[in-house]
Amino acid sequence: MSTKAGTQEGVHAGTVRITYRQAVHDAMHEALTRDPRVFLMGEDVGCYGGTYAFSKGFLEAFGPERIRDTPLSELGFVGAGVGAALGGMRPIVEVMTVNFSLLALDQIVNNAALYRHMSGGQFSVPLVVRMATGAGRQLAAQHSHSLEGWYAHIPGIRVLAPATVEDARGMLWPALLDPDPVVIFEHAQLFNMEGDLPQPFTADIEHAIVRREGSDVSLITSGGSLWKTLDAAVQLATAGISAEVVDLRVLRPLDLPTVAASVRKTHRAVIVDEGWRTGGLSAEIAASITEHAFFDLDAPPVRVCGAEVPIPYAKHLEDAALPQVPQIVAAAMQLMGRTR
Amino acid sequence: MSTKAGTQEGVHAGTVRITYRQAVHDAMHEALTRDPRVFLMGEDVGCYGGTYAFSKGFLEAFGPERIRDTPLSELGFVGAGVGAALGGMRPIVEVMTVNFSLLALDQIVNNAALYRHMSGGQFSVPLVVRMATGAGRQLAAQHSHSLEGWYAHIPGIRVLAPATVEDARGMLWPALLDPDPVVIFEHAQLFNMEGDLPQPFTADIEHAIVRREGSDVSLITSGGSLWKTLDAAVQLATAGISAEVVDLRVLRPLDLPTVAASVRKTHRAVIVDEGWRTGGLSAEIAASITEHAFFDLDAPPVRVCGAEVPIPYAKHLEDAALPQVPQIVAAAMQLMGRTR
Amino acid sequence: MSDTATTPNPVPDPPTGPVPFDRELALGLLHDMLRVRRMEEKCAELYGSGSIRGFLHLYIGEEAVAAGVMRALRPEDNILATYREHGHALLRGVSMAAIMAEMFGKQEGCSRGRGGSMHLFDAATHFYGGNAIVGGALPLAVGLALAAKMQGRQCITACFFGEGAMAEGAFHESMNLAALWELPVLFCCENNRYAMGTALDRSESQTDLTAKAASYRVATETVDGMDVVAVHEAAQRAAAFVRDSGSPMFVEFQTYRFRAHSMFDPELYRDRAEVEAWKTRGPIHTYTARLKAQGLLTEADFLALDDAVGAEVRRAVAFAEAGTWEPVADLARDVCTPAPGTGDAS
Amino acid sequence: MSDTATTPNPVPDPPTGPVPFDRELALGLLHDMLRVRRMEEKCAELYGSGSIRGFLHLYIGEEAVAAGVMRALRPEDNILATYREHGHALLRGVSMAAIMAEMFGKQEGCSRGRGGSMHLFDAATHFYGGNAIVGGALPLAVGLALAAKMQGRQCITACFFGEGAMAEGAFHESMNLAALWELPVLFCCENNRYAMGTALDRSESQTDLTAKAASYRVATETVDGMDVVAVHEAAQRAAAFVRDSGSPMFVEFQTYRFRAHSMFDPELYRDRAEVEAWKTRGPIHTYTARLKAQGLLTEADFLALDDAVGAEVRRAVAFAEAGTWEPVADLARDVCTPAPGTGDAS
Ligand SMILES: Cc1ncc(C[n+]2csc(CCOP(=O)(O)OP(=O)(O)O)c2C)c(N)n1
Ligand SMILES: Cc1ncc(C[n+]2csc(CCOP(=O)(O)OP(=O)(O)O)c2C)c(N)n1
Ligand SMILES: [Mg+2]
Ligand SMILES: [Mg+2]
Repeated sequence: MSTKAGTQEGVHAGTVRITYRQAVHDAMHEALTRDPRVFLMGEDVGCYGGTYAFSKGFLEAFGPERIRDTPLSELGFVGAGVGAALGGMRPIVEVMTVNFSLLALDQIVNNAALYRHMSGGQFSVPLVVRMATGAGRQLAAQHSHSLEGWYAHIPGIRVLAPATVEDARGMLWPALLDPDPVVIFEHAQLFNMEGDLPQPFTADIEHAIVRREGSDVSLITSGGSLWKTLDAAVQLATAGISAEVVDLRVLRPLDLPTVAASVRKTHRAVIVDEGWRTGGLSAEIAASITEHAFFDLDAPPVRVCGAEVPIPYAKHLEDAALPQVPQIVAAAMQLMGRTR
Repeated sequence: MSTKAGTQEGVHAGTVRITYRQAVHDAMHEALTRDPRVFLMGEDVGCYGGTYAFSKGFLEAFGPERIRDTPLSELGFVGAGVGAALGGMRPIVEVMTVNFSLLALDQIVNNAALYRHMSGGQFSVPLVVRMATGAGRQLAAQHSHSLEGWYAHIPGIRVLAPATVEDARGMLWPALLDPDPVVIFEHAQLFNMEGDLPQPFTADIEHAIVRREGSDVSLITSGGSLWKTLDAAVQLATAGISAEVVDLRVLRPLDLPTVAASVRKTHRAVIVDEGWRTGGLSAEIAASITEHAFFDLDAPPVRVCGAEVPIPYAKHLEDAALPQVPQIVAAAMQLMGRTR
Repeated sequence: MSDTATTPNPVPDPPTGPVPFDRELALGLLHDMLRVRRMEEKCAELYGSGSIRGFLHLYIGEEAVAAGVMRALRPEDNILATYREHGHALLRGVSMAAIMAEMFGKQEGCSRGRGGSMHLFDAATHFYGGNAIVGGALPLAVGLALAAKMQGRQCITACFFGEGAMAEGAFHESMNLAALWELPVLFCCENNRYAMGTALDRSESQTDLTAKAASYRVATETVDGMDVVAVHEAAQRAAAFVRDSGSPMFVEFQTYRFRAHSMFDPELYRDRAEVEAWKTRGPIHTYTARLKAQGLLTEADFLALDDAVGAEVRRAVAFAEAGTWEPVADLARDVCTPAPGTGDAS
Repeated sequence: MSDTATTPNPVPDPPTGPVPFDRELALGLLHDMLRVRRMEEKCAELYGSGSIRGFLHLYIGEEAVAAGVMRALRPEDNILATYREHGHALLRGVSMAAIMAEMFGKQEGCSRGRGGSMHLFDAATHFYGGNAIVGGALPLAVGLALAAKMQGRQCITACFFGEGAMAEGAFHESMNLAALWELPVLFCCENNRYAMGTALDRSESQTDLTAKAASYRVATETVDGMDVVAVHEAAQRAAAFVRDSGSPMFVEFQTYRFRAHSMFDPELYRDRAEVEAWKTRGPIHTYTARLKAQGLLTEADFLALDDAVGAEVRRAVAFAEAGTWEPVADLARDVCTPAPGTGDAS
């Protein structure tokens, strides 16, 4: 599943600079063009042009059958996506944000994830569900959840968190090729971000990736927190600390070998996760690291997480509720200090 | 919140032997009798006598206004419970099982849990939601979830897992006194279990409890797994290993001091959790132990969890999918062997 | 717990009158109902003896619905049902042996023994289960119909559910989607008057279920679900309507379950007398009487048929008993599909 | 994207005719609408300058609904609304200053600055928010009404929601519960013809919303939501009905939003011309004209009123600007209620 991809004839190798929004757009456009079984369904994907403009122009290009605006019925249309997948289509269901996906969890857990196993292998559900996630835009408590960890708990689904334009561009197609359900989390803070898209780009939905090499401490993160973590690594470098940054990318199944290899090298781990700390994905990473590399650890893994509060509207409070660069830096420094 | 309770006039101190079912019944009966604001609402709590017979006879005793059968509308009636709590009542909402609670999660997360904080402290939601949880009765994939860990992730709610008749009897009343939402998980495997109810009984919704003292290894668990874990401790004792058994009881907020104190004493921890391993409650316990007692640990905490599969119907497969006594014993033995 | 509020005459007269089908179909319908009945009677017995475990929801009393509807469907059609789906699976063409083995938890079962009573599946006959979440199959039905429509396939999707499911949000959202998008879904509501212990008028403000369904601008019909003739005729009309128009239709089958909701139900919510009254409308004996009156069936014919069914049940049980356990090593097989496709996106 | 399918004449004539209220009420309604309008115009400006952040959903064009309904409610009644609730909060009695401070994120705001535009709360006036999940407030309304009924309190619960919310399962389940249990809920559907970019006929198979609501056996009425006179009269009738009968009622207010859905909406889904046509029905200018025609208002009166409102807006902004930030140390305050009751169960 890890392949070089996306080189088009006549396009020379190199990079192009695009936004994350454009990357998601292009990935869907490619999928819709390549496979007639692919269609996009969700609230305002059509006439409105996509809540986040991911599907701007699609209605005109692919028509209302394949760019299907849905009523406000998250349970219904996600379940319809499961059904359409069972029926041989390759639906991309856009749930506007993870916050609204709570209404659809029954269909995701009790149908999409279970169908194959409980039917004794008879029925696969080749469904892709995409949703925006995360806080940081002052949208307050009901619109700022980070529940990737919940999804990563469910056997039978694959969970992706593209943090770069390359992953946003590359992950969709292999996700559609996966015969089982795939949930893709796109962090809303990234949509306007620009990045370099290599030509050809990778399309890997199986592995974590080291985004920055280092030797003193492993900073393990994913999604929207990647960029804060990379900033922290830069600051740490100026303080003489060499931080390795691991982007999980695939939240289920977790690529523990990559994580463990990094920690075995650095002997120290800081986990950065925007979600609430207790029972979040950060706990799994911390526990797994301990299980896989306990005797290599100089200190217990440290978690830098979202504060355990509903996210407030006021900017200074929202900022305080989310992991920030100074906290990541401080956590890594403390970890170094404590063991040096 | 930790008090002796339940002594009735004319009843002498001592114990009575009752089933878990009876304990839940009596706790609700007491609450309905003591506080006119308390009412019970859910599918088949009335005419049917309660799916699990918890409320047998209540309809006749308290009438249809207070023993309110609901249509099959989990989102609607859980939300109505939130509203009734906002309106000054003290609803006990019975969601038949955790499996169906997926349909109601939006109301629990986005309303019940957030209302107080996001209203700046103006509105509390004194709601109690009870639900059966767990596997072990050959009910197959859609009826065997253990999602306590998901609930334990949500700030703003308290999560309880009574594993004994005393806790089943004692926890409801303080849960109703809690001005914030409380979710109570009752493991379906326990309903027919008999146990000794002390007179007076405790009513503690804040603390974990050591169910068996030991010095070599801490076995940390909750709910339906408690009894398997206690059995394992007995077997370990015959092998000369002194296991301490900690029953978490309160899954949110976690009573980490009690857990850490045990681990600091034994230097080894086995976590037993029926839920899926990845991203489950077991991960939080393991991570927390590492954070709080890393340098006291002789080895990394070990998790004995449900296999990461949808629970199958066939008994031998279901048994294989769930933590069992031999596995707990083996995990503890291995932990001892490895470090001795 | 009387539901006189909903039906002035709660127990209508038993179905009578001539059976307008050719002998093959006429006897076929009887055979269908008998197969379901005898299989389930055996299941109840085997539950008592412990060979079948978990939940067991019997369809006894309601057989005319599955029998009448299934014969109106085509091989290419999709079917979805609830946890009370033994009859639907059997009459759709899943072998009794595979169903029985499933309930025994054997790997020769139609879901490898992983699903049990509530999760019968069969890809070959487009039988998409067996769903234990009330209302959980309705959105799937919408999606299957959508897929067929987008692929230009001429199949319809029949979804069975109880009247209790109609209070769920899933019903509302699914009806609206099917109607809005004009999808060929045949919504088959098996109104047996109770959802566990909750009588219809205690769960729905509107007890006229077709009125409720019609509010989505979906075509509707109400049928006596104890009369296999009426059921089959209505199902044929409805299937033809859905097939020809490509639009959904909602049919209410008024029926009654003779047994408890599940094997755990103390049946506190209804009078024995009510159950007995409904039994006078039993779909099998009333239909048998009609066939006999018409000269299509003799008592000897009936006994021969019943014997044949009895033999099938015995064979099914023997098959199930001889079945094998899926190796524990296979527990995690099929959580995910073994080898995902290649990620080549170039 | 035309919705001619739903309404043969999509833009009816502007409301006209005499205003049948005494002068105080007549001018009060104008004042109400003006306060909402001017406050929101200022909000839009402040959003542009960055003082207000996050999502901002303006009610501009729809003011007649909140104005006409709020004056039909009593102090003891409960109100719930959506993320488009500035007008409802203001006219329910939350001070403009507290609303403005909330949108600035200041702790003097009605939710301590934690809620922002979408989460205005006020316990004193029984204003239960401000809910940003579409349909999320509907079950709460059912519960609040249930509590009042069980407590024997004579209050009604008014819940505002958009027509888009009617496709949600939460709507279905809540309507059924309210009707089945005969609860005093006033369901106020603000049908502004679009849910973000989705026109009604592209989200509902049944676009006659009262027909849809009536399927729950709930009383219904449709009102011109651009006509504050019609709204107030209907709201009075409806509130009286709910109060007297203790039963729910559903009122559809046909209205239109003049602005984009939120500050991020490029409005690709509707023609400028459609918006302009609807503006001819604007609730404030048409009502002003009627008052003038009737001699209840002069241009000077209007200007004085508008000036007063302008001054209120300026005071509110000044208050918000002068407001303070909640200390970061208080971040976790009120996640849980500080001191739980005692556990004494003896
Ligand atoms: C979402 C959900 N809630 C509750 C249940 C528990 N339950 C199983 S069957 C049933 C009654 C369903 O009644 P109905 O839809 O009328 O079908 P019937 O059993 O009468 O065939 C209930 C409440 C469930 N399985 N799923
Ligand atoms: C459950 C849910 N799904 C999606 C959204 C995103 N969203 C916010 S407002 C809106 C449109 C709602 O339309 P309507 O109910 O008609 O109210 P209006 O905005 O027109 O006042 C949508 C889709 C949401 N907030 N909640
Ligand atoms: Mg029923
Ligand atoms: Mg609208």
